Amino acid sequence: MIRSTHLPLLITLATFVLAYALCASAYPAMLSLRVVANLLTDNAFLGIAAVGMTFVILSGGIDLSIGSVIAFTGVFLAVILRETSIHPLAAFALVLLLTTAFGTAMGATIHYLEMPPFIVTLAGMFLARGAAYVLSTESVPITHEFYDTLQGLYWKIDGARFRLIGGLMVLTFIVGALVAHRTRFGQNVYALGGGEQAAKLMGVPVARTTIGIYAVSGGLAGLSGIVFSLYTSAGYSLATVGVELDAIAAVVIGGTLLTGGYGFVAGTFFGILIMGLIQTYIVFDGTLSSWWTKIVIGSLLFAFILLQKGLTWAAKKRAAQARMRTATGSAALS
Amino acid sequence: MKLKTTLLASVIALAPMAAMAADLTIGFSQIGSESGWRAAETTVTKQEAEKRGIDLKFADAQQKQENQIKAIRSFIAQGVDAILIAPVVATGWDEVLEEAKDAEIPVVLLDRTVDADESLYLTAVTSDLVHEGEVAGQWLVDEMNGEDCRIVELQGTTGSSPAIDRKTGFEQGIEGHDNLEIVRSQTGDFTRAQGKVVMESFLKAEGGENICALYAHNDDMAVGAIQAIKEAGLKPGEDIRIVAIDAVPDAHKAIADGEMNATIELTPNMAGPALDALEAYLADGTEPEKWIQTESRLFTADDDNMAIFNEKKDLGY
Amino acid sequence: MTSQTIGPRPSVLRRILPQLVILAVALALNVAVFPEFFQIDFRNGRLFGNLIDVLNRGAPVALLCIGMTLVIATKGIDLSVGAVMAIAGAVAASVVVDGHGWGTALLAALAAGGLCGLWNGLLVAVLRIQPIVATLVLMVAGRGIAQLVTEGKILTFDNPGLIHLGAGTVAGVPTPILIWLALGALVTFVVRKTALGMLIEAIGINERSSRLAGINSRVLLVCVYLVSGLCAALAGVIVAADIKGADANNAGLWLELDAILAVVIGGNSLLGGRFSIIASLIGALIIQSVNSVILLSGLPPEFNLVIKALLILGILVIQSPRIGNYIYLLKASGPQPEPDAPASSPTKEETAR
Amino acid sequence: MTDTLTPDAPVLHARGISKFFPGTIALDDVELRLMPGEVHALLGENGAGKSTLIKCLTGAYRRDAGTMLMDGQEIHPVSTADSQRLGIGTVYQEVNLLPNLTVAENLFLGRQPMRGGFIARRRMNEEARAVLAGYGLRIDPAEPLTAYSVAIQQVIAIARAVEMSGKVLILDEPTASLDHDEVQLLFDVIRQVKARGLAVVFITHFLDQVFAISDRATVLRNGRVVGECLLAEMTQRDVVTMMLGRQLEARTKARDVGPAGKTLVEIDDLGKRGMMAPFSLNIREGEVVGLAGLLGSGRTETANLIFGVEPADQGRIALRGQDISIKNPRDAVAHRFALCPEDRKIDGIVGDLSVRDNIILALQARQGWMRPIPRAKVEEIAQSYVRALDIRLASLDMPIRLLSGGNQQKALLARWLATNPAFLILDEPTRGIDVGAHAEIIALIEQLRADGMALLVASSELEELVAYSTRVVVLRDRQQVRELTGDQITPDNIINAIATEEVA
Repeated sequence: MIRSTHLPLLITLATFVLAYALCASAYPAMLSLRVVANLLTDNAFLGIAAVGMTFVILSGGIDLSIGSVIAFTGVFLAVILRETSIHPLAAFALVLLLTTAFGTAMGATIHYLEMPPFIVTLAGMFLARGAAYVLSTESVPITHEFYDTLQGLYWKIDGARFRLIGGLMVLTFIVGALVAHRTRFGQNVYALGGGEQAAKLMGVPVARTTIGIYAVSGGLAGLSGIVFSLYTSAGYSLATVGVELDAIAAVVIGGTLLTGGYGFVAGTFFGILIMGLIQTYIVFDGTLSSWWTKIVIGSLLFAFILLQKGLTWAAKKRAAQARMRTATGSAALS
Repeated sequence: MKLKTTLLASVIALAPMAAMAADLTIGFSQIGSESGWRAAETTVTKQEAEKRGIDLKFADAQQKQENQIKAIRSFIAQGVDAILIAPVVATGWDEVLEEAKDAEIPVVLLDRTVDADESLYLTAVTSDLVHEGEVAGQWLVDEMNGEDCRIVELQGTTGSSPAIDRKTGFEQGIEGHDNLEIVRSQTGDFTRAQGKVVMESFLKAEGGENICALYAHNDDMAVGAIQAIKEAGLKPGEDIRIVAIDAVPDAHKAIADGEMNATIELTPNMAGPALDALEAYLADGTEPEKWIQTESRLFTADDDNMAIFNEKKDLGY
Repeated sequence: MTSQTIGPRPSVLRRILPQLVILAVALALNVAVFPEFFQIDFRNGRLFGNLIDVLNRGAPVALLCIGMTLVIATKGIDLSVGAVMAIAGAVAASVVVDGHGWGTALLAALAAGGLCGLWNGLLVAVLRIQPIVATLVLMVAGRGIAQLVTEGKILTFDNPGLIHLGAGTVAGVPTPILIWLALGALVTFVVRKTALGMLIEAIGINERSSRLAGINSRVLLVCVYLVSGLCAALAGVIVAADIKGADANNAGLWLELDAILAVVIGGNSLLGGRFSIIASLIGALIIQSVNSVILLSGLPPEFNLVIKALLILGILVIQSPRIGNYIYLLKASGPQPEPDAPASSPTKEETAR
Repeated sequence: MTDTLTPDAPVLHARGISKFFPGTIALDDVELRLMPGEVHALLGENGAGKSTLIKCLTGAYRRDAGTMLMDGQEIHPVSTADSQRLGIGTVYQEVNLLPNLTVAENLFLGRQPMRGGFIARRRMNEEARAVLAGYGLRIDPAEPLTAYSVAIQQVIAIARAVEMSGKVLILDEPTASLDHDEVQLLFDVIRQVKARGLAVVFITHFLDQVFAISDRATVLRNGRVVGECLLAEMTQRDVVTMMLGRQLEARTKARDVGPAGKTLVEIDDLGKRGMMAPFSLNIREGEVVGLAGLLGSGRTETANLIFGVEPADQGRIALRGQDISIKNPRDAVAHRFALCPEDRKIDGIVGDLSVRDNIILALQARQGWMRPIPRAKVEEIAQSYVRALDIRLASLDMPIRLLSGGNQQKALLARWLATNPAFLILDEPTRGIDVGAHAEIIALIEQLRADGMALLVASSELEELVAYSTRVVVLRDRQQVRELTGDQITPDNIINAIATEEVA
C-alpha cells in the first residue's frame, strides 16, 4: 500500500522519469548506457556526501563544511601518499578517522555549546579548507599503483564504464537508507528532526545522536573525499568549492524538508540524478553561455521547489479533508 | 559505372572537407567566466569556431573540475568530433582522457597543460606561466639596474596554478639580484577589489615610500592596486613601479596613462592554433607538436598602448 | 536586552558590551602585529590609516548585515545578497557606461536590488518557501544575471560621481564609511523609533500569533527582504565604484556568509526574535579587524583561512549561550536574580512555569 | 471513587524534596507517597510547585534536597530517559510524541524490536497493534501519528509510558485538550493501568475529573504540601479550600440578562468548503453567545472564520448594519473585533517578547508601525491591565513564556481589551488554567457583558457556558444544530442538542 508519507519520494521519482524522458526526446543519445554510467560515476562523490547531508538535514541541522572536508581529504591523502610509504588503505582509514573526528567535534560544539549548526559548520568550512591550504596549495597528483588498480575496476558495456566509485555511491545510499529507516540511530535522527524537546522527553539520547549525525556527515564527507581522489587521482585544496550547496540542493530536490523530520535517503539519490541530468542536458545543448548556465540552473532549482511546494500543498489539502472526515466521524461515534 | 566510381571516389575524398565545412562538432569545456581574460578567451574561441564553420558545444564548468570532467564525459556520450579543454587544474584527467581516447576523440588542451600521459591528448596550446613570471622579473631587474628595490607581490588565488607558476617564475627572474627583495606577498584572489584592499594594507604595513615595485599575478589586481596607491597620495608607475601579467585592455590603458610600467601578454587566442591543428589532424592525420606555445610578449610604455587598447577592448575582456 | 521603543529602555550599552569587548580584543591583536595600527594621517586630502581601512573595507559587510539582521530577526536568512551586490554593481556600471548620470545609475541599481529583495520576499512570504531555499535560487542565478548585464566583462567606467561613492571622501572621510554609518543609523532609528522593530521581532518569534494579533506579517516579511535587497544593492554599488568597474563574477562572492557571521557575532539568534543592528555592525567590524590582522601579520596566504576560522570559532564559543549561562550563573550567585537570559536561549523547557 | 486501603509500602516515596531557584524557593520539604494501584491526584494552583515537583521526579531538574525511594531503593534520576528506565513514565499535555513518525515508531522509539541488527518493522507494527489493542485502540500503527485525533495520540503516549516504565505513570494535564467523551476514553485507559498495579499521578485543573478517577490527592500550595487526603472523604469544596487557602465564593448564576443592546454583528451564511458549513449568527451588544459542541464540531472553525484567520469563501458579515469584508485578522482588528485563540502557545503568546510588548501588540498592530504608542502610554496600559486582571509577574520586562498558563491567558485578554474591542471572541478562555484564574476570567466575561461588549465564547465546559451565556449555539459536525435561549440553557439541553441527529 502506498502511504501518504511516501508521497514526496514518489514525486521525486516521477520528476526524474519525466525529466529523463524530456531530455531523451530532445537528444536521443541521452538514452545511451554511457550517459547512465556517467551519471553514476560523475556524481559518486557528491552522492556520498549528500547521504551524510540527508542525515543532517533530517535532524533539522545543516552542514556547510563538507565541500572543504572533501578537499582536505584529497590533499591529505595525496600528501601522505607522497611523503610516506603507507598503504592507501591505511591512509583511507586514517583520513576517515580524522574527518569523523572533525564531524564529531562540530557535533559536540553544536550540542554542548548550543550553537547553531549553520555557524559552527561555517567555521568548520573555513577550518577544513584552511587546513588543506596549509598542507599544500598546489595540486598534488597521486601516483600509487593501488589507485590504478582501483581505477581499473569497472564493468564495461557498449563503451559505458560502470566504475567502482559509482557502485560505492549506490552502496552508500543503500546502507544510508537502511540506517535511516531500520536502525535506532536512524529513528533517533527522525525524532530529533520532529522536535528536539519531544525527542528528549521520549528518552532519545540527544547528545549522542546529534554528535553521531555530524560524525556520520564528516565521515561520509571523508569517504566522498576518498572517492574524489580516486576520481581525479589528485588532491587539490581548491577542489569542490561550494559542493555543500549542491548537496543541499540535491537533498531538497529529493524531497527532504530543510526543517527536518521528513524525507528519505532514497529521495536524495534521485535528487542527485536529477541534478546530474540537468547538467548533462546543458552540456548536450552546448549553446548556453556561462551566465545563462547559472540562470538556467537557478530557474530549474526554482521550478523543482515550486513543483514540490505545489504537490505538498495538494497533499496537505487532501489530508486536511481526510482529517475533517475522521473528525466528524469520531464525533458521530461518540 | 566508371562515372559512378569517380563520383564515389570524389565523394570519399571530399568527405573530410565536407565534415569540416559543416558537420564538425567540437565540444569546448571552459573553466568559467571568473575573469575578464577568461571571458575574452571564450569570445575568441567562439569567433574562431564560427569562422571555420564549426559547431561549437560550449560548456561552462563554474570553476569546478568535476563539472569539466562531467562535460567531457557528456561530449563523449554525445559523440563529438573533438574536444577542447581549458583545464582548471593540472591533475586528475587521466581517466576521462582515456575514455576519450577509447572513443577516438582527439583532445586539445587550451592555456594550461595537464599532468597526464602525452598520448592522451593531441596537443596543448598554452603559454608558459613560469616564463611569464620570469619575463616580469627580468623586466624589473633591467629596470632597477642594480638599485635597491623592495617589492610587494599580489598573488593569484591561493593554490591556483597561475599563482604558483607566476610566483615561481618571478622568483627565478630576480634570482641572483640581491638588490631586489620581495618584502610582502599576499593573495589578491585575481580580483580588482582584493587587489586594492591588499595593496592598501601593504602601503600601511610597509609605508608607501618604502615600496619600490609591485608585481601582480594579473592585471586586474594591478588595476585595483593602482587605485590604492593613488588614494595613498603616491604616483603609481613612478613612486611604485608596477608590472603584471595578462595584457588586458585596461592594463594597456594604464600604461598609456603612465600609471603602470609593464605587462606580459597572455593571448586569449588559444583556440585559433588549436583549431588549426585539429583541422589538419582530422583532415589527413597530421600529428601536431605536443606543445604549441603562445608568445609571452612584454608590453611597456614604448608600445602604442592606446592602439592596442582600442583593438582589444571589444574582445569581451 | 535589545533596545526597544516600548517600555523603559534597558541599556543599549549592556546589550552590545560583549561585542565591544571582542572588537577591542581584535583591534588589540592588530596593534600587536602592527604597532602603528591606530596612527591616522591626513594625506592627499583624505584620512589615511589602518583604522580607517577597517571602517572603509568593512562597509560592504556592514551594509549587508543591516538588512541581514532584519531578515534573521524574522527567522529568515538571505543567501542571495552577494549575488544581488553583483547585479546592482553591474546595473550601475552599465547605466553610466550608457552615458547616464551617477544619480540615475544609483537609482537603477537600487531598483534592481529592490526587485531582487521583492522576489525573495514574495517567495518567502507568499509562496511560503523556506528562506534558505528561496534565497538559494537567486544566489545561484543572480551572478548569472549580473554577467548577463555585463556580458561577462569587467565593465569599467570613469563617471566621477559614481566613483565618489566607493572611492571618494567627504571632508577627508571615505564615502563608504559615511554611507554605512548613515544607513545603519537611519535603519536603527526607523526600526526603534517606530513600532517596526517590535513587530519584526514578534513575527520572528511567533508568526502565527503575530498574524492573529493583526500584524500584517506578509507585508513586513516582504519589506525586510526588500530592505536586505536595497542594502545589498548599495553595497554592490560601493564595491563597483571602489574599483571603477563591475566585476560580476567576483563582486560580493561569499560575502553573504560574512554578513550572516557578522549578525551572529553581533549576538543575534539565527532562530529569530530580538535583534540589535548596532551589535551586528560591530560584528562586521570585528570580522574586518580579523581580516586586517591577517593582512598586517604578513603570514603567507595559506594560513588566512585557518586563522580566520580559529578566531571566529573563539569568538563564537565565548558568545555561546551555554557559556553565557555559565557566566551568568557565576554572577547570579548573588541575591539579585534577573530574568535576563539571552533571547536566543532555547532552554524553554527548563524555565519554571 | 474506589476506596483505597493504603497498602503497606509505597512504590515511590519522595521525602523532603526541596528545589531553589535564584530568589525563590520552588519546593520546600515536599513529601509524596505513591502506592501501587492507585490514582494519585497532585493538586494546586499554578505556581504551587506541581510542575517543579514533577520535573524533580522525572529528573528534568536536580533536586536540591530530599530523597526519592523507589521500592525502598534510593534513586537519583538525572534525565527523563533515566527516570524512564527507573520506572517513572510521564505524559505531558503537549509535546508528547513526534508528529513526523508513525504510531508504532512513536510507541517503540528507543526500544524497537531488533532482528539481525536492524529494526524489525513488521514485528514492531504487529506488537504495536497488540499493545494498543490492550488499551482498546484498533488503529493501523503504520500510519503517521497525525492521522489520529489528539485523544488517541494521548492514549498512545500513555501506552508508551506504561510499556517503557511500568511502575509510576505521571499524567501532566492529559485531558486539557480533550472533550468529554475523549476524557472517558482516557479514564478507561487509566483504570486499566491502575489495575495493572501502577501508581498513577494525575494532574489536572478539572476537579470533576479528579474526583471521578482519583483515589488520593496531595495538595500543594506555595511550594509546600498542605495535605494528603483520601478523596472519598472529601468534597470538592474542601479541596478547593485547601488549594486556595480561602473559601471560593460560589459562582453566581446571574441569569438576569440586562436589556439586550442593539444588534452589533450579523453573520449570514458564512462558511468555507471543506471546513465549516455555512452558518448565521447575530450578536447584540451586552450579550454573551456561547458556542457549545464537541471537539472538532466546529467551535474553533467558527471563531477562525469570523476573525478571518481562514478566509470564508461564502456569506457576509455586517457590523452595525454595514457590510464589512474580513479577509484576514488585520481586517477584523480594524473593525474592533478581537479573538483570544484556543491554542495559547501557538496562536497566542509571542514567547520571547516581554509581557508589556505582548499586551500592546494588537493595539500597536492596529495603529500601524508608523505610529508607535508612546512609552509612557504603553506603561500605563500595561500596568492598568496587570492590576485589573491581577496578572502575577515579577516584572513587565520578563518574557511572557515565563508566566504561568493562567497569567499568559490574562495577558492575552489584556492584549485584546487594550484594543477596546466592540466584539470579543474567546476560544476556550479557561482551558488549562488554575481554579483561581478560572473564576476571575468568568467574572471578567460577566463584567464585559455588563459593560455592553458583545462576546462570543467557545468552550467545552458546559457548566461554564451555562453560567455566563445569554444564548448558546450548539455545533455538531461543523454545522449549527440548535440555538438555546433563556431558561433553555442547561447542560442537559446542550448535551441533548449535541446528541440528537437532526439539524435545526
